Amino acid sequence: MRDAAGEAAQVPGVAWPLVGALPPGARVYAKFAIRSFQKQLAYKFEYFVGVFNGLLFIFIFTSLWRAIYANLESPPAAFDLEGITAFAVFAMIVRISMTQDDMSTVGKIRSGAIALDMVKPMSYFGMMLSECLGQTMFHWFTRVIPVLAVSLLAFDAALPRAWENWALLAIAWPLGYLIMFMVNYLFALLAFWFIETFSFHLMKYGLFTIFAGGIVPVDFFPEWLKPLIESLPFMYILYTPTALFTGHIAGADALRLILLQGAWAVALGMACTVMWRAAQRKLVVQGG
Amino acid sequence: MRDAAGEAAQVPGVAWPLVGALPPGARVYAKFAIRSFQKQLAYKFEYFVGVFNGLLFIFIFTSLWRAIYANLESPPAAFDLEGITAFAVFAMIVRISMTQDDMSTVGKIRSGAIALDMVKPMSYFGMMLSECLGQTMFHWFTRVIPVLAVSLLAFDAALPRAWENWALLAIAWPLGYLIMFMVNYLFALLAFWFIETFSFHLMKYGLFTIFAGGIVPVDFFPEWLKPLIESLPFMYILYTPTALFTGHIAGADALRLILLQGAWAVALGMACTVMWRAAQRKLVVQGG
Amino acid sequence: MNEHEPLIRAEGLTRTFRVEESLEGLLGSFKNLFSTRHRLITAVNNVSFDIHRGEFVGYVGENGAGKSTTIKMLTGILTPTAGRVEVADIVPYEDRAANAFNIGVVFGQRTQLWWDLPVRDSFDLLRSIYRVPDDLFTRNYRELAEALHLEPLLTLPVRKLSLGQRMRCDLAAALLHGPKILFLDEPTIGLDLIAKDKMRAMLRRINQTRGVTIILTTHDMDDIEALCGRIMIIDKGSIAYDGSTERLKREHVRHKALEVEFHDYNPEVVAIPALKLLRREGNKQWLRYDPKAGTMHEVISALFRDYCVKDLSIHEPKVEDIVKAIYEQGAAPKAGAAPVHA
Amino acid sequence: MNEHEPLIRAEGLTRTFRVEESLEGLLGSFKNLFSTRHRLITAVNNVSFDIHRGEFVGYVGENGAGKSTTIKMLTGILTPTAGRVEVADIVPYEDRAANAFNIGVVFGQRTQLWWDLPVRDSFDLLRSIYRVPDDLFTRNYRELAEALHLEPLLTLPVRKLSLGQRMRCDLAAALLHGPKILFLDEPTIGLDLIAKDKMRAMLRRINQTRGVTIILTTHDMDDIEALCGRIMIIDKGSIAYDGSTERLKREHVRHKALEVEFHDYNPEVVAIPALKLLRREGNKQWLRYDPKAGTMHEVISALFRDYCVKDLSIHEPKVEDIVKAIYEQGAAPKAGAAPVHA
Repeated sequence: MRDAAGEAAQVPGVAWPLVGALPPGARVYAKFAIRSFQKQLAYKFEYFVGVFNGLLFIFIFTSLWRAIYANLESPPAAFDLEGITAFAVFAMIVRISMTQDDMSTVGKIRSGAIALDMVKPMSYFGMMLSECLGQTMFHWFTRVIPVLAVSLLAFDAALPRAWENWALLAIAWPLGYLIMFMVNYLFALLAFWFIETFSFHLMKYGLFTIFAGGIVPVDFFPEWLKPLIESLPFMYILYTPTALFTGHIAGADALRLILLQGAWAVALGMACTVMWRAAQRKLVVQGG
Repeated sequence: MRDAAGEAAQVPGVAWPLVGALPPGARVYAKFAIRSFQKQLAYKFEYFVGVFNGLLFIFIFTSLWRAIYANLESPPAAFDLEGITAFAVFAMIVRISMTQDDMSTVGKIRSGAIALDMVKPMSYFGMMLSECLGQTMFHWFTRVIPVLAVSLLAFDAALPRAWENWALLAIAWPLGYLIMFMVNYLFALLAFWFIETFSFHLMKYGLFTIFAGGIVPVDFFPEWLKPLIESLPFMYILYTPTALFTGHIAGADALRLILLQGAWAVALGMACTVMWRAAQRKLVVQGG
Repeated sequence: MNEHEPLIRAEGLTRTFRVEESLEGLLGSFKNLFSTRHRLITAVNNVSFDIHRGEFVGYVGENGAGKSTTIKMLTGILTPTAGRVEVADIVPYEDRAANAFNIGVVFGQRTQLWWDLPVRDSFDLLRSIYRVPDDLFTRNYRELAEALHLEPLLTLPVRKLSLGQRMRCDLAAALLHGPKILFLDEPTIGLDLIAKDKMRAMLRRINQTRGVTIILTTHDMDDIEALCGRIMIIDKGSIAYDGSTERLKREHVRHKALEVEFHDYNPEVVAIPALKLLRREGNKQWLRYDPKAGTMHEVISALFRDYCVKDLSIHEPKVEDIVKAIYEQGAAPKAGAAPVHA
Repeated sequence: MNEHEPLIRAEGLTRTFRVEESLEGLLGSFKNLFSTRHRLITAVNNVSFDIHRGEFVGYVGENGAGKSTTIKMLTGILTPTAGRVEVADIVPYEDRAANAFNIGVVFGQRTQLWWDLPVRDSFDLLRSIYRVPDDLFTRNYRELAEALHLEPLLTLPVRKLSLGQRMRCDLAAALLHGPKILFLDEPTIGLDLIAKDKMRAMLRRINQTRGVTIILTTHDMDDIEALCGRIMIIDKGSIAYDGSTERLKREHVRHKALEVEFHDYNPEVVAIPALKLLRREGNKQWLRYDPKAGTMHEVISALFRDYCVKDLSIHEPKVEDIVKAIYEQGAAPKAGAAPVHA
């Protein structure tokens, strides 16, 4: 039926059979994701630079760890050299796989263009999440796959063989992705209240860089700092999926981390709802 | 004379005696810097968040080093714990003291607003550098001073007593600042050629984060990576001023680094001129 | 809903905003770091009106008079501070999503289409957003593509369209789901003469053939004169006039202006009681005609009889001049403020 | 420079652009990753004109016709592909900075003032940018502040100004250094009626009292009619008309339109040879008057004698309609394309 109408109206759309099979309410979000994917293709240099970036960073991080471990008398308890190399490679790949555009909402709020989204019968959160997922799909195909392929060959990293690791990834990655999306979303909504939000984003980037586990795994932080790290959402974004996938954490500890991820996702979800409502009340006069 | 006219025309301006004393050609750039300083004051939350950010990062980095050094059998040759702590503190303060807005040119190019700057009888480079210096002055007063004060008290850091260290800083900081400004400027001009330059900036941030020496001093990198690091401009931005100021590098080595900084500044300066000329030829149609 | 009940009903609609006061100057800037003083601004003040099905209403006012605040309340983006509004039996700010199905919105200054996507892909997205049934979509799509001449544009991404083409696509996008009400915010801004004419013809057609109720805000009174049967003027947050455009012309300025070119000479005074000198230049005079002091027949006859007239133009009062006068006087012509149904 | 030589002289000005061709659709998008096909577009094609000191020139054309490309070459932002232009004896793109001292620029769509700074601080910055001597600055500043009523605005940051206020400040900013030439790009866009009127009065005054040569691009033909002695029409990159606005009216459409309201009835035919029926509605008729077939006196007399006329309006041809016709015909009226000096 979809196809017939599409033919008749000469709106071919994208012939993804999956979309047609979805219920109408969900279809729109799937379409958003696909459009957003397609949009990325317009930027050819972004693609090449992106792959180059990913490989460069993995190369640098693994080199750094090797250099540091060469200075050590004996490896620390948390990771041997092989372990930390695998962690560095997969942490970077997880990071690439979660690439999100966190400034588009900020831009819309500042320019007032958000009004156009608000006169549509859909959830702004859902729309942004779909767009974000579309970009992520693009990064999967164009950056994650080549970077992963080269890494397996060149950087002494191997994919885990046990199905448990893959199962844990399948749960922890989406939760981590969602947490990251909602943290970005909450920081973006600050633009409703503040003219200039650069410092907030700087703080977010800083905290993410340090505490997400993408550069230094959480294990290396001093004991007394760990309660702070565990009470921030960042380690559940990168560290958790990477540690579970590489098998660095398993069993009951793994389960505990996934439950914490779930709790964070729920809490942030509620925060997003509350803040969006408050933001709607805040909307400023534009053009009288 | 300036004041008389100012009174008459009721344009008080800012009564900075220094500006009046400058030759007319330079006065405009000084004024740009002052306006840009004043503009920053409009954003009150940015100020508080900024100070908080600086202290937080110093706290985290010094804690991290302490934790890592606790795991080591003996400290590495390059730094003892006291040395690395001082380096971490001052590297972060140098970084704050060099805060630059690297996206305003990108925004102007994309929106076409750059045309407004191009119909003025002044150097765009000079204008942007002045604006940037004004922001930096602001960060000096509002962030560097409080962060430095707290750091001296709380993080076991002490200012060097020898005048040589201060003299080296007085040369190396402006050169480092200029190098950073020009790297940002060159990356920003890419927006004349590419619709989407996010990946280029990502690459820049990545290279800066790793190679500027703000997080891991260059000394810790493996020997075979050092030629690469020395042939990129990034280590001359943060690492060089910090290493010279803390006395980590002195004597002939210090002189060599300053000469390299100078060479980089000249080379980048030429690159900026060439690229700006090419950019002017590239200007796209807007509105027919 | 009864056919004869108003489609939009606003009662005592009021919206205030809290605006941060900031001190100026360098010292003031430092002080602002720690102060938080506020001031209340009433953007829309006790505004009431009814709009009926099929009307084409021009909603005009100076910048900052409260136009877009009103529109934001009607579209559900903004909650009023006081008063109530119903749009097709829905309170927009209480159920923004339900209201969204009933309305279409076009902002002249920005597009709702996706910048990088071909136009038809944007349309396809909107079909899903509004969950338009396939048969309805096909029909609307065909009609709009034909009426707005969209065929050659459909495969182009929006960023490659001219402003006029983009506005046509935006208009189609706002109508694809068959809304009852269309809000247009300066739909002709920045358009060249040809594109503006086309846009007006299309809007007229949409109002007449599809029966869509249209609320248009614009600064271009030619838009209003060409399109709107009814005009609502808002001034400093209050309705200064609400009634038919014809009545506005009839009641508020009765004075036509005569532009007379004389042969060779230019008389000092034109001795016709109904004419009053406005301006003299070269061998031309501009005269104001007062219909109470004589019929047009009498005046013209006297003019041609007593003077050597070479050429003549008679300018009708323009809506622009009337609206301008209302802006300048404030809400003076309150007598005409009762709503008029089209 | 000789007083009688043109201030701006453009000869064979041409500009082409290389535009990247991209393929549409998902497959095309993938292909675009690796292709680099280009196409040449000629935005301005062999354009020549002289503009003299003190002229007020309206430069009009459809969107995309080449207006802003021309202006960019005159202001030195863009280098022509072929041809030559001199602005006050300077080749703008060869010495952009020297040219900048001679010109002022106002873009209606964006401000050149600093968003966060009080207006007077922006002025102070401009004083330094243009190295305006103190006495000249004081004089210009006083005159402009008075003429544009800026006094109450000076301490406000630009972001707090209304659009009309902002435009006045932008106009002052462009004139502070006493430029010989002022380029205005849609200075009335988005302004309400009152603000538009004020802006026009100020522009007229600046042209007349300060002798500034003004080049105005706009889509609002009322701007042109109110202000410009000369009009240049660009169509698809070429000059389609260049001459006085009066001559354009005189030569291109000679036909006034009569709007006649009859008493009670509406005659099938009005038997006056000089009048031709355009439209009938109710008891009104719109008739076209052909001056070759009879004087206005004869026509009006016959009309009042033979018919029961209740009311009459006589519409002059509008510049808007003429320009529209030129856009539609392309560069038809080439006969009038020789430059006219003000």
